[in-house]
Amino acid sequence: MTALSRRTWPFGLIARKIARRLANAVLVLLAAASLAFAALHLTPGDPVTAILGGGTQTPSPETIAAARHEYGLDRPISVQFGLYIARLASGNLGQSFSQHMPVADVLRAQGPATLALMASALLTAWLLAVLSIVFAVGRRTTAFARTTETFFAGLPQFWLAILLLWALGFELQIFPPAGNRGLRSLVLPTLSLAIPLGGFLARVMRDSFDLALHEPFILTARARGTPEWLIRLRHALRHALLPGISLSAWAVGALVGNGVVIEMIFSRRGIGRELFLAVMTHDMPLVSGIILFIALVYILAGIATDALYVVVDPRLKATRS
Amino acid sequence: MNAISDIGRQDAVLHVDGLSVAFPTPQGLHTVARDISFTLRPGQVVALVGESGSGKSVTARSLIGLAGANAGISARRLTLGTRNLLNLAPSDWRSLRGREIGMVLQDALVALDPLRTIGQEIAEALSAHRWGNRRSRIQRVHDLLKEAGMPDPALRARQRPHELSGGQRQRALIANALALSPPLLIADEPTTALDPTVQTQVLDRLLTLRRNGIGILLISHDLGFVARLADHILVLQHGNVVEQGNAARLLNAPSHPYTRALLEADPLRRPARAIQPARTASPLLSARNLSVRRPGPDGMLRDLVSSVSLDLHPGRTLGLIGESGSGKTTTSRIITGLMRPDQGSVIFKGQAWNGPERSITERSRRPLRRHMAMIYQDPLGSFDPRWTVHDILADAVEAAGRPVTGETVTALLDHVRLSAAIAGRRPRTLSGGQRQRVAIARAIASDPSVIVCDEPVSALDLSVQAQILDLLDALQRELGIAYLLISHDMGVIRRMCDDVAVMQAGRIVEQGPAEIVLRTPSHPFTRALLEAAHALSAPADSHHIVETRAI
Amino acid sequence: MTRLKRAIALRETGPALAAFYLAILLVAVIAPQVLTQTDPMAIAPRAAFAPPSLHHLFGTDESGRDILTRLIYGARQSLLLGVSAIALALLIATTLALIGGLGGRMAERGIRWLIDVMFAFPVLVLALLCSATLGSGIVPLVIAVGIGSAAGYTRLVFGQVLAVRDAPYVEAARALGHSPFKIIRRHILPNAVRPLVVLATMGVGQMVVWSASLSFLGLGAPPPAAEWGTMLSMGRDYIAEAWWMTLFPGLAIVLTMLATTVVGRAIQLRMDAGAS
Amino acid sequence: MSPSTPLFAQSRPRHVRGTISCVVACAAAVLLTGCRREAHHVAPQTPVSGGTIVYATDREPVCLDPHVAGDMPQVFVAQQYLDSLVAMDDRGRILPWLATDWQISDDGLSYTFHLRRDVTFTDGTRFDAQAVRANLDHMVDPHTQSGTAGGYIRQYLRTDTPDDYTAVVHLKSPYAAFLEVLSQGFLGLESPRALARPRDVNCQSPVGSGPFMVQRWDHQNDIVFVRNPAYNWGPPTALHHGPARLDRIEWRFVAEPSVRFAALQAGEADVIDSLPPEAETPAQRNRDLWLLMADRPGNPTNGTLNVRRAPFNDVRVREAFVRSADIPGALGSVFFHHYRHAGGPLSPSTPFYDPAFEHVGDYDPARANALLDAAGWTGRTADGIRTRNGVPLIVHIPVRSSWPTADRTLWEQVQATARATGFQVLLENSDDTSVLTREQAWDYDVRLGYWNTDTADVLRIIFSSAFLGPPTGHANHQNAAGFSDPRFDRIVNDALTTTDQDRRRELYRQAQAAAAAQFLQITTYPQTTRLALSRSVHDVRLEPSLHVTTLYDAWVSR
Repeated sequence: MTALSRRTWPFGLIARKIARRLANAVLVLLAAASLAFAALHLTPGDPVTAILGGGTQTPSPETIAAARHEYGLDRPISVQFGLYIARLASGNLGQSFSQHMPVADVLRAQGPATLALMASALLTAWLLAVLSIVFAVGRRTTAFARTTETFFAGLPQFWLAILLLWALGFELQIFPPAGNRGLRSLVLPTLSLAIPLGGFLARVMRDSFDLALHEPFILTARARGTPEWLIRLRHALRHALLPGISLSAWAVGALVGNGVVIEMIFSRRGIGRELFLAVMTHDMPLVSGIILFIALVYILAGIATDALYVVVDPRLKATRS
Repeated sequence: MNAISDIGRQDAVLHVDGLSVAFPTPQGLHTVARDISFTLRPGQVVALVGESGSGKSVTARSLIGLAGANAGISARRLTLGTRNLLNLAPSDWRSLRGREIGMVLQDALVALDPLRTIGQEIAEALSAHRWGNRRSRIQRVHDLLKEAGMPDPALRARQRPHELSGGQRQRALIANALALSPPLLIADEPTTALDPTVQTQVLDRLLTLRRNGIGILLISHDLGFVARLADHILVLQHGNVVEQGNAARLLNAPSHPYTRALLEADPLRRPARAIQPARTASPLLSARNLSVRRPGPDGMLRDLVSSVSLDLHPGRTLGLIGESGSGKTTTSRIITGLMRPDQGSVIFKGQAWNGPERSITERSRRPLRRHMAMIYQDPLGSFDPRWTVHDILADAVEAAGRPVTGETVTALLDHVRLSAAIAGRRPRTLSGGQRQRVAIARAIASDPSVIVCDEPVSALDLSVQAQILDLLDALQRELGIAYLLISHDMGVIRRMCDDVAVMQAGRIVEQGPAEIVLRTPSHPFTRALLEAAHALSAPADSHHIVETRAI
Repeated sequence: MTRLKRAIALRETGPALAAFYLAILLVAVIAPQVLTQTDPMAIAPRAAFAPPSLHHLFGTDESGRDILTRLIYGARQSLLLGVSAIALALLIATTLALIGGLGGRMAERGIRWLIDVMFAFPVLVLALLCSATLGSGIVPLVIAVGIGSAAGYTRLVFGQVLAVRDAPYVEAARALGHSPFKIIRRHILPNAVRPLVVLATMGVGQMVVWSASLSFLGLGAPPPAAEWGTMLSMGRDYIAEAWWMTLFPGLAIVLTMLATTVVGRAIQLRMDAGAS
Repeated sequence: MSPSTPLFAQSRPRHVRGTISCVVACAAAVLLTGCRREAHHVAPQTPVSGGTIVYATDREPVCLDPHVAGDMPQVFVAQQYLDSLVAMDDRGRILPWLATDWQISDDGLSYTFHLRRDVTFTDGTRFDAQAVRANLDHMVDPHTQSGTAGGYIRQYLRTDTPDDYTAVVHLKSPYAAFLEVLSQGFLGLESPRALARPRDVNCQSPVGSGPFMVQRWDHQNDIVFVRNPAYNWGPPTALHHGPARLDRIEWRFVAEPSVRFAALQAGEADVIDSLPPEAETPAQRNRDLWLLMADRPGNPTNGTLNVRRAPFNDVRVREAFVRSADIPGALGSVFFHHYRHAGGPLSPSTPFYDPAFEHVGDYDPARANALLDAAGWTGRTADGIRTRNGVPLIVHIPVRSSWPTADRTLWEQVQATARATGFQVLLENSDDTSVLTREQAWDYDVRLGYWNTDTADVLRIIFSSAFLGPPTGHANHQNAAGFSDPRFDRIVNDALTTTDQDRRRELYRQAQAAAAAQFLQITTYPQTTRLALSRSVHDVRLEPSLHVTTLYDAWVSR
């Protein structure tokens, strides 16, 4: 038994972990899809009326019936659900009612813009957080940094967005107020997302950073004559990264799902805006498509997190991977 | 002592004259080290000895400029070689550290950055002083590790502390301190909380360094260990030097009572336990062929414990000794029914207490629980942070199904020689010794027939250790409790146990009555343990060891 | 040691100010008329978009209503919304966390999985579902925000419960022979719930912010409610002409968040001090 | 047509407000006389060919084919790449376009169109009678999901094609407004070959015969049009002949009004539509900009009162509610005095509009109170809400989440003023679909909306019993008031049977009178097209039927 297991375990273990991971991912996606379906079908409101452009138009009853039939909305819910899941299983996200195009295309068109914004916001947030943590030395400075971080973390993103838009976009006209053109148009939205997030990150990491600073190995490093900033950057910070990483994993998804307001204020294209339209028109395929997209982002973020965990703290190799 | 400080002042590595360290507090200046003077010459070892709070560490750190930003340091004279250490600028300190003064602290597991390879750590000591280039540094690191007696340095350099054995770890730590071969090495508790065998390795390493002419300032609470190394000893108490002088003289004829107390506290220097006639009565608790197998870091199944069998007789103490990771704690968790073994069985008071069978559940154990209590290595963690001492004890009494009154709690505190006054306090505000006493009080609250003590004193100062051990001893005599005592410290075992079981890599390699196992060890590992223990206590020529051998 | 004193003083002033602000807020919630005489609802189209002045400290909005007055009267609804939303979120979080933490391995796995799923649902979607099923108004808003933010809190509390569950003092209690229920009641619950107090205080402001972003999307509190989030989102269209319509409601929200956070931190320190 | 659509106002001289600078006056002049040189305050210039215009608009169409669904943004796009069978001029007269001339049978049931022979679609397909049939069939085909075009020609029966360039359209019933609706971009003509493709494909890349062709549609970002070099069949209302002057149009979507205006100021956009009212004054002051505005014909922005249930089943209560709302006051504060009050059931720019009914429902709290007392709403709740036998006087108004902030504010002020007379008005926010569902179920007291069309026949759509929808069950009903009156029905139906303009005018006067007397709506302001343009942009016109932007004549001087 022992001998045998000694040979097979490592592979078995890894294979098992990957398998479990995939299974879990699939389960999550399936559940998300089903919930989205259920939710949108249980809520009152007939998508067809929305498809046909709203109540102030004059679609004939035949038109309504035709539309209902085209999207299978005239079938019993159970059948609709069955078809829906079957379609998903075959990798087909379906056709958006309101956008008159395949959901996959919508995601392909709008996903990159949102992901780009999300990525730049995340990077900026990390930059801010790390700077504030590493270079706020001394009791007074640290206290100040703490307060600032708390303040930043407390800023509502959209409020910040509006104020930035007003100050830098309208009054000073330093940055373009709107659009998806070029990096400069990315600056304001990025800042309005990154500043609160950065404050949050810093707040989360600072505690473990301060703990790390009192560890013996820091004393050892000092006793080596290593310069203070290097000690903070190379030794202490690394021990503070883990909470920041797991927070980011959460933030990634949150940015995609709830970035709609920012996208609207800066008239940016993106998933959030698309989600808003879809939600307003009860566009089931599109809503669930986007929910699946977000779920996927979360799952990938989770995997990335675990990978980073091991990179940052190799001792975890055993438990994770 | 003047003699010492006068001779060869010029070639002194370190000259300290009238050093005092003080910290500001809201109540005003608080002096933690007062008027300390000594001279350290190349190839010499000066030791600062004292218990926690004696100010020895602060003194050491003030010599390397790390006593803290707001530390007030004053001295008539403070020179490193020819260099004056008083009021140096931070940058000057930095250039000194590592190059002129190396420092080693405690266990490398915490003293080296656990996230970085020891290679990176040691290389940093070089790069911090712009020594050589990347390649030459790597080479230098390998040389240092080889020099430190590390097998296969190239490989080790790429590993992290937790991947190394205790001994290798400490070697790496010392190599890191000596990277730029400074003339002065400060070793702050270099062996605390290490296994004896590792301690001896560190000891050997330090001896070599001394032979190589490096001046070593040794900080320790353990006179026994210091005795093996130091030429000159300063005994500190509450920041004052109560006694200092030549090591041999000071150890053989301690003049100050505190010094004597310290010496007496060393368990190895105290009389071994009076032999108890082995009872024929059936064992109170007996474990048979306990085995536990778990997947290790690499995913391979490893035996944490394999076919361990023990018998614990009423009123006797069974010592379980072994090094960290030898499976002591796993065994104790099985015996206390906190963990289910893969194989084997535990019979307690004639009933099935633990085993792989599903029939044995916590529920079935509960009626017997009150007869078995535990004392943990870290008492603080075992107390609910929200609770006062009174809550904790009351809870234990209640668990034993006895009525809780103010008296019962007071009585318990009295049993463990604590004043009833602390009943209202939370453990976090108590000293280590007091905490452990509370833990003991909780253990005896249900007046159990067995108490399992897992490393009950390893975290304490020697003198406190002695008191706690005495207390356990007394309680055993008063209440006839049987102890299962788990420890890595031969001294403690020898002091407390009637029977001894020696564990190595999850197996019991030797077992029997204490006097036999400890006097005529049959298994090489047991012998190694004993030698390590003796090597670490007072010099071989001193009479104490002879006595221990005579047992 | 003056530097030390100053530092201590500094540490004291923060919470003091925060507490003071919250006190005023409390008055506004209980008896707004104490703080202002003007009617928050009465419109005066002629006086619309008046910039801050002695007459209107924070200026007036697009209907000529005094913004300061509306902020004061809005406090009740906004905070009520914030408090009940966070209460709901934490209720959900704690229940799930306890189930997952104490319900055995399957439950634990199940909850982990559930959290992943919950995260995939943006607050916007939930807000829609609530408003569509429960109609418009504050209650659906509270429910939407509460449920929407539950996922994050669940993860936090869950971690806490697991930590406490495996704490040595829980094991010690088992070794004493206590029954599982007693252990849960005496050790796990209290210790797992302790940090929630802080979470809650800090969460209130966050909830108000959520409701604000929902009124951006036209799903906010129904008018003429002087709910802060709604006021803020109303001002957005006029930012170029009437910055005060956006600035002051936003400030009210931010200060509330700050104050609660600071006080929350203070409470936390108290509790830790108490525990030590 | 959802509310955040551009709001237009045709600027006939008598409507030009003092507050509006000469810019609009000249904009009006542009429409009438083409005196654009003075209008622009620039040195005389001759049009140049080439260049690109960046046109920033608020909403993105869901589909570029205006037959599908049929929302305002679609017709704006369609106007650039589609031609219509007939055109309408700014006096409401129907002129030939792709149809050179036509005859209408005496029974008004069949229209014979004679078509131009030189027209080809940009995919090379020939424009002929088959194409006309394909288009009309496509509009009424249920699978097209046409909300507007199909709805406007419900009377359509079939099209015969005696020869390639003659199309005979048969109707089920007389429909005098047929030519008027045909002139709307919603009923623009597309390439039959393109129409043959699946609907959703055609939505992405439609093909017309217009002055521009759709080059690409980057969703949520922009649509790019390029010049149709072969174009030689512009509408009679156009200022020039031959291909369009611009090489390219970048049709950008910038939803946020303030951002859109900022983009114009920053020179990132050359033309923006739905200029936000708060930006109008700054825009007038800005010497680099000019404005182009016109009211849209049809039924003005309004709240329609549901007569099917209490309290508005009582005409006195309806009148009281209408009179209790201070619309001019609200318009003044919300829209910075830039919007004019439209009092009657028709927007002033609608054919056969009669100004007599402008002030039927003017603000009059005293009368409102008297009426409510008379109607028995005499009780009062603690907080001053009127009651009748214990029932409080509550008015439920579902508000779509997509309804723009300014209009929300407008109704918030109605809420406030109505409260003074004892109405409790509840504005109930919800997502569009939920609101629509309530509307279908008649679960509302006031329904917010408007109707843009170029014919007075709109009165039939919004008030005649033919548009009540099925008696049971949920379905769209355009007659939001639930008003049903045989006499009114007869008037509006008669109006369809005659093509005699004077007779029609008389009938529609009666219809307006009937509707106004019933107090079926609180009408607020006429829908308006509001363009702000850079001075380097010239000859941007508003197509007269719906006052949709046309860039066919436009050119840039740089």
